[in-house]
Amino acid sequence: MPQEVYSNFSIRKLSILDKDGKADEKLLPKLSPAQLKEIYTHMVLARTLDEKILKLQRQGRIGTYSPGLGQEAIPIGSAYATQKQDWSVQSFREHGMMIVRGVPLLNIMLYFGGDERNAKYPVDNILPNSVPVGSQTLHAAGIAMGIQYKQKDAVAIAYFGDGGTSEGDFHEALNFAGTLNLPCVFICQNNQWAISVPRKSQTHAETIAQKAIAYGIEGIQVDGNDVLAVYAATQEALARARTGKGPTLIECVTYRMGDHTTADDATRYRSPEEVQYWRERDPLLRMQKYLLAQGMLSPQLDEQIKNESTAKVEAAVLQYEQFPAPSVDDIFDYHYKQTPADLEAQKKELHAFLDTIKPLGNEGEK
Amino acid sequence: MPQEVYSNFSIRKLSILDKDGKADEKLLPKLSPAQLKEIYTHMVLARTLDEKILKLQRQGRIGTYSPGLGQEAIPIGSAYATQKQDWSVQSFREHGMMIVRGVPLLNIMLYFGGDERNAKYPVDNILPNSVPVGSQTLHAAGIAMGIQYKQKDAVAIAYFGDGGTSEGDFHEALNFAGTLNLPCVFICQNNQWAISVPRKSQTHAETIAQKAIAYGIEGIQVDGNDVLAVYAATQEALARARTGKGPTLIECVTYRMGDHTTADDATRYRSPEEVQYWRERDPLLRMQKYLLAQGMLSPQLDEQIKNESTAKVEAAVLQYEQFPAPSVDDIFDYHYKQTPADLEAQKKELHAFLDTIKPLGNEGEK
Amino acid sequence: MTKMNMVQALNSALMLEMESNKDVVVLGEDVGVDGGVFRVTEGLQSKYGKQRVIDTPLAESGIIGTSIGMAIYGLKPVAEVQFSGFIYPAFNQIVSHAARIRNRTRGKYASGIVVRTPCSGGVKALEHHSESTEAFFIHTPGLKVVMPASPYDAKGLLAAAIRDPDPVIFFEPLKLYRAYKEEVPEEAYTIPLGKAKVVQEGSDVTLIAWGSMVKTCQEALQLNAQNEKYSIELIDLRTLSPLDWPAVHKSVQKTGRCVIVQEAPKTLGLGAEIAARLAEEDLLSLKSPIVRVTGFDTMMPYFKLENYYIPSPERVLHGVKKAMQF
Amino acid sequence: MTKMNMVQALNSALMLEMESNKDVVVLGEDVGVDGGVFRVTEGLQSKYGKQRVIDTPLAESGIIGTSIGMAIYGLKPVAEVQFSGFIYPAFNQIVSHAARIRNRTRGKYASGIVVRTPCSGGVKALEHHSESTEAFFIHTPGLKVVMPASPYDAKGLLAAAIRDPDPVIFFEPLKLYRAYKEEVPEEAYTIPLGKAKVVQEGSDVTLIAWGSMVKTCQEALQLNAQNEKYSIELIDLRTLSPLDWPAVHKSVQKTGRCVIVQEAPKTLGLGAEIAARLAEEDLLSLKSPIVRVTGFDTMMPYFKLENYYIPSPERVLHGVKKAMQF
Ligand SMILES: Cc1ncc(C[n+]2csc(CCOP(=O)(O)OP(=O)(O)O)c2C)c(N)n1
Ligand SMILES: Cc1ncc(C[n+]2csc(CCOP(=O)(O)OP(=O)(O)O)c2C)c(N)n1
Ligand SMILES: [Mg+2]
Ligand SMILES: [Mg+2]
Repeated sequence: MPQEVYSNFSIRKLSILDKDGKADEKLLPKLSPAQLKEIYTHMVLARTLDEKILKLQRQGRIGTYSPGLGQEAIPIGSAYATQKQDWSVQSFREHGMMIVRGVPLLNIMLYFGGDERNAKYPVDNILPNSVPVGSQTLHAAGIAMGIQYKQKDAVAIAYFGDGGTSEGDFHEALNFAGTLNLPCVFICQNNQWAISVPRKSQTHAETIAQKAIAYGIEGIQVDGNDVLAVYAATQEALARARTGKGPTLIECVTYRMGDHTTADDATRYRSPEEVQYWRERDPLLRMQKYLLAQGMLSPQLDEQIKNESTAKVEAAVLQYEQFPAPSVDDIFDYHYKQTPADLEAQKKELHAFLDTIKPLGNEGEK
Repeated sequence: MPQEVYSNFSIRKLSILDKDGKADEKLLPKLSPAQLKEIYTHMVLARTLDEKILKLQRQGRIGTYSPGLGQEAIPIGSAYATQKQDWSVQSFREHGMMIVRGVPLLNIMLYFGGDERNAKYPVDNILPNSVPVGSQTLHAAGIAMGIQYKQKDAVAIAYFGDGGTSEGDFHEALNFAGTLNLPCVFICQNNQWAISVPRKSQTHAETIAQKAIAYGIEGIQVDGNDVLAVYAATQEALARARTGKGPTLIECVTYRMGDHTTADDATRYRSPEEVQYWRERDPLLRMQKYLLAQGMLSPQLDEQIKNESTAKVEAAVLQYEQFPAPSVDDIFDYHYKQTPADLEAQKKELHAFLDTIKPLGNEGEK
Repeated sequence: MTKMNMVQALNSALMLEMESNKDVVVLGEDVGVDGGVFRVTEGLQSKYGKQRVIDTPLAESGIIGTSIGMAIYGLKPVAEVQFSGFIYPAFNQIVSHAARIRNRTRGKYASGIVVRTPCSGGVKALEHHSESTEAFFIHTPGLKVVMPASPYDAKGLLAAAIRDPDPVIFFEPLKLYRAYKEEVPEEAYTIPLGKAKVVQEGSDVTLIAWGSMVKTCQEALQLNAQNEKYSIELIDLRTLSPLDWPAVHKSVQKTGRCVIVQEAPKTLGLGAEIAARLAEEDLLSLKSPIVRVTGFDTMMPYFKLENYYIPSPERVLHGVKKAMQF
Repeated sequence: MTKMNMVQALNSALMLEMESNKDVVVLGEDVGVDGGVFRVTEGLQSKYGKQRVIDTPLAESGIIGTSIGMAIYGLKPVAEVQFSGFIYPAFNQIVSHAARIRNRTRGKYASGIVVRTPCSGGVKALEHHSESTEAFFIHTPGLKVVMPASPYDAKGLLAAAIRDPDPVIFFEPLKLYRAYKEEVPEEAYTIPLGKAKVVQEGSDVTLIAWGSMVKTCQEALQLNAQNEKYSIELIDLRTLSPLDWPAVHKSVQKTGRCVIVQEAPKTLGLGAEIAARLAEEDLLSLKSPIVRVTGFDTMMPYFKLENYYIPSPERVLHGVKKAMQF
């Protein structure tokens, strides 16, 4: 059919550090050597924690775990660009963000230990793990509405996976953000898989970034295994949001190097070649190579960073394992500001029952 | 930030008849004079029915009504392009589609008369009015999955409004359709308003058509008050779907010339100037002018078409008003293939109660 | 004091709460310029501005999901879902998040949103516009559920819901919106959540209702006054979750008979929980079987037949007789 | 005959129904290559192809909404929702459409989909992975709701659900998936929907359970056999909607006592409806108050505390004693 072209759109792509850790100098964000080392240190800590929790899980000392292995550049690069007043609204694979923003490792572990006390973080403006895929993006939009209403100098960041972009809530969040011009940044960890479903079975769009066009907002695709590109793109998007120029969708292309969770076996649905391809693009090694080449890191310092990480993680494990069991009252006491009478009665009834039997085990204390 | 342009996208626009009924000859679809007159006749009938139901509603002879006034070109142009085996999945403003596809006017009226018997259409492959905005788009996608599975030569068309594009289900439907390459056409009646909310408050995207980019599917914007453009675009999209080339999103730009429903008062939120602007772009007058200019229509024939329409509508009104009241059994008898015992018991109980009192009124028969 | 219908009373509550608390924001479909399709939010946008009275895109999950975010941020969002039959797209946000944020964060954050939504039938509306959906939310821990039955209660309960720290689903029986006017104070006041009201005292049988069924029961009381003249105690629950169990218990202890009137489908409507509690805790006080007068286990029929579905005063009285004549 | 656990039994039902009816298609997240996260759909895609066993995008409303469309078209979709805690995004499609298409079109079209979804707790899963959500669907007219309690029943009930013309929400208690094996025929068979099973006969008290609570009750029976030695009649409801009321009624007529065990939150869980029916129809047969042994009116706690939430055999017996010692 003959036609008239009505509008044209384009999608940008950003990459700074290549897979061998060589930087495109003119794209480098302004970060001091100390800052660069700090970013790297966070990445090492996240990786160390990940590996440790995987071990604990295999030993039955912690529950089902969703590793962030191979994706560290995204939560860490983006969180490093935030300011204290910014909000981070996570999915369940952003432990690196929590590390950067000061959530104790203990809290991260308690979550996977099935302990509700995990999410009372001692630092502010970070929402807990959100399991129903995609749903948390709307909370970030809502927080951004609050920021906008109060005319505050803050931004809300939402994290989600490639799978998350298929849920209706993702659509509604981006549409609200575009329409209301919200100070919001949407960060997609496109790790190529949603459990066993590959990216191409999630959407027929060539990129996730182009979904921004549907909402008339900024969209960019970033090398998600390049912590500096993630940092730079987030920085730019935060600045845009902070100055009233609206939301951005950042697609970070990465790879889930581990299983979906410890309950999954990824060898059932993907090839070792694919995993190997991405192993060669490891975000941690890439940053390490860059820092070594720049002389900002020595093998000795690297060793020291790793040892310190291990020590921190081991200390957290100790804390975790010595953490007192929760009280059964905890089942009841946090649903309402003031617990209704009927619910108090149910708690009493449970206590009365427990008084008639021996304890069930060491999972809880009455 | 420096950047590399990754991908480019464009959105097409189509218009054939201008507001004065002058055609862009090279874009004209292949339609015989008889067909063109038939299309016009459908449009006149739809308009006549609309105006009649509005009157009945004001007289309390029918319930809340959602007029299609000014939007006739879309359901009629698109339905005229369908084949018998195609499926039409409507929202609640596609009476013109039902007319084209042979649903009796009586059924249309029964729906707005609060009578469940409306939706057992004597013709096939048309789903009933679907009130929860956006939700019906997924049914069209599902029907298209059925067509695909059975390798049939059919297409499913979904209708929805500009407001409907904000719902999560719209997103999921287009994403399923793109990903699974479904024989599906999505037709947006962008009538500029969702009750009192203007198009620009629905989404920050400049066009609805560009939302296709998010799903990697075809998107086109059409003058929705131009029945030939709607026909041509639908024809093209149906052919594409029928030959396995996937779904299309067609944005038809039109205007809701009436109130949202008879319960609404549009003067509360929009200007008479705006309404006047669009009145000058009336799809019916435009087609009339075109046919008159082409010599395919004479004032006498026009008069005759209008009289026949009025007669048809009046006959339907008579049928509607003489239609026997439904039985209270109808409340119970269609929920399951075989009504469960408890529900049968509830029906009996109602009868037993009704036996104790005089009838409530003439709304139903026991 | 002035005479107000329920729409005016609700509007007054919103006006006053927005006046006294800058953190109250209103959002939903058509709540701004149009003042809501029932005019409950009329005049709010012109008074408080577009930043506080927000016409959102047409997306219920979006409305509730962003409300949760705003509440976490510290605002007090009062969201409107245009009809309670359209609350389902937001069901995940309500059940998985609104009801749980406080528990999930051990009280660090809370999602004390108010969701206002018109409910129930009787006004000859289209499909999905006449639903009684309260049971879904009563079954969901972490929520409060309120349904006023009069203009006076509507204003006081809405103010209380807005001042409440927990998420409240606030059902407004649309049949009562303009059904009648009564004296309502112009100034702000609250009616405590969780407290039922004894509409009429009696000693033979307890009649329990909520929302528009309270008015239906009052009409049944009038019929009763002409004929059977049973001494009927009518209780309006007002808050459906948490239930004012002591009020129910006390009344049935006295009367020994209980008839529950509900417009929602019978199975697992709130009446089931009340009957179950009575069977658990008041069995020995019961002089006759519990009677439920309810909608049927079908969808609300289209309006031609809705008057056969919705309990009528006659049907209520039929139920009372059943309890009394046992 | 061969020994199968519940996963194998369900898989066998799917294999056979797909074999005998070309219109049966399976869809959901990870149901294809991965065979489902619990392996219930294992091997289906390699046997029946990608057109019949579809890995969908991650969108529950999409899965159910398209299933409805397929059912209208004439197919028999068996959709999987990965965990019942993730069914809420599809709630609108289920309640507003799946449950209503037949009624809305006076039987011209129907949406006889089957929605399979793992439910309930006890396996130390993360938040939202251990929910008992059946009450929402029991309260919704137009649906059928099924929950098997053994491998044998699982196979027969799933086959019956797939052959049923109405929409069925089919809950699979994930704690039972691999809990034990029992003899299950290799060939196809059905167990009629709507019929409860008397697991053990008794005369003192009726114990009613469904899903994984049946096994818990069986363990309680063992404890009872060692100690109190009450004569307990245990009923497994199997189908939750429509309820097999005659089976409940008959048993309670005999025993005069009833204890209902449910993992879901207490308020308006299915136990409420059963207790209410008893209070309406069997009041005079009741020798003691109804007892409900249930989860609490809280969300399922994270797994550190879940064993205090889920009724244990000891707690069940405690409830039985309460009924017996009244
Ligand atoms: C609404 C919902 N449906 C299903 C699940 C089960 N589930 C957990 S993670 C996951 C895949 C998520 O993929 P993606 O969004 O790409 O994130 P990733 O796991 O790759 O980080 C699924 C299906 C869920 N948590 N929530
Ligand atoms: C899920 C849902 N939310 C709200 C409504 C109430 N409602 C009916 S039509 C409408 C506006 C629809 O606008 P649009 O999609 O543009 O269609 P139009 O009415 O303009 O044809 C609204 C809000 C509804 N029917 N369904
Ligand atoms: Mg992923
Ligand atoms: Mg519109």
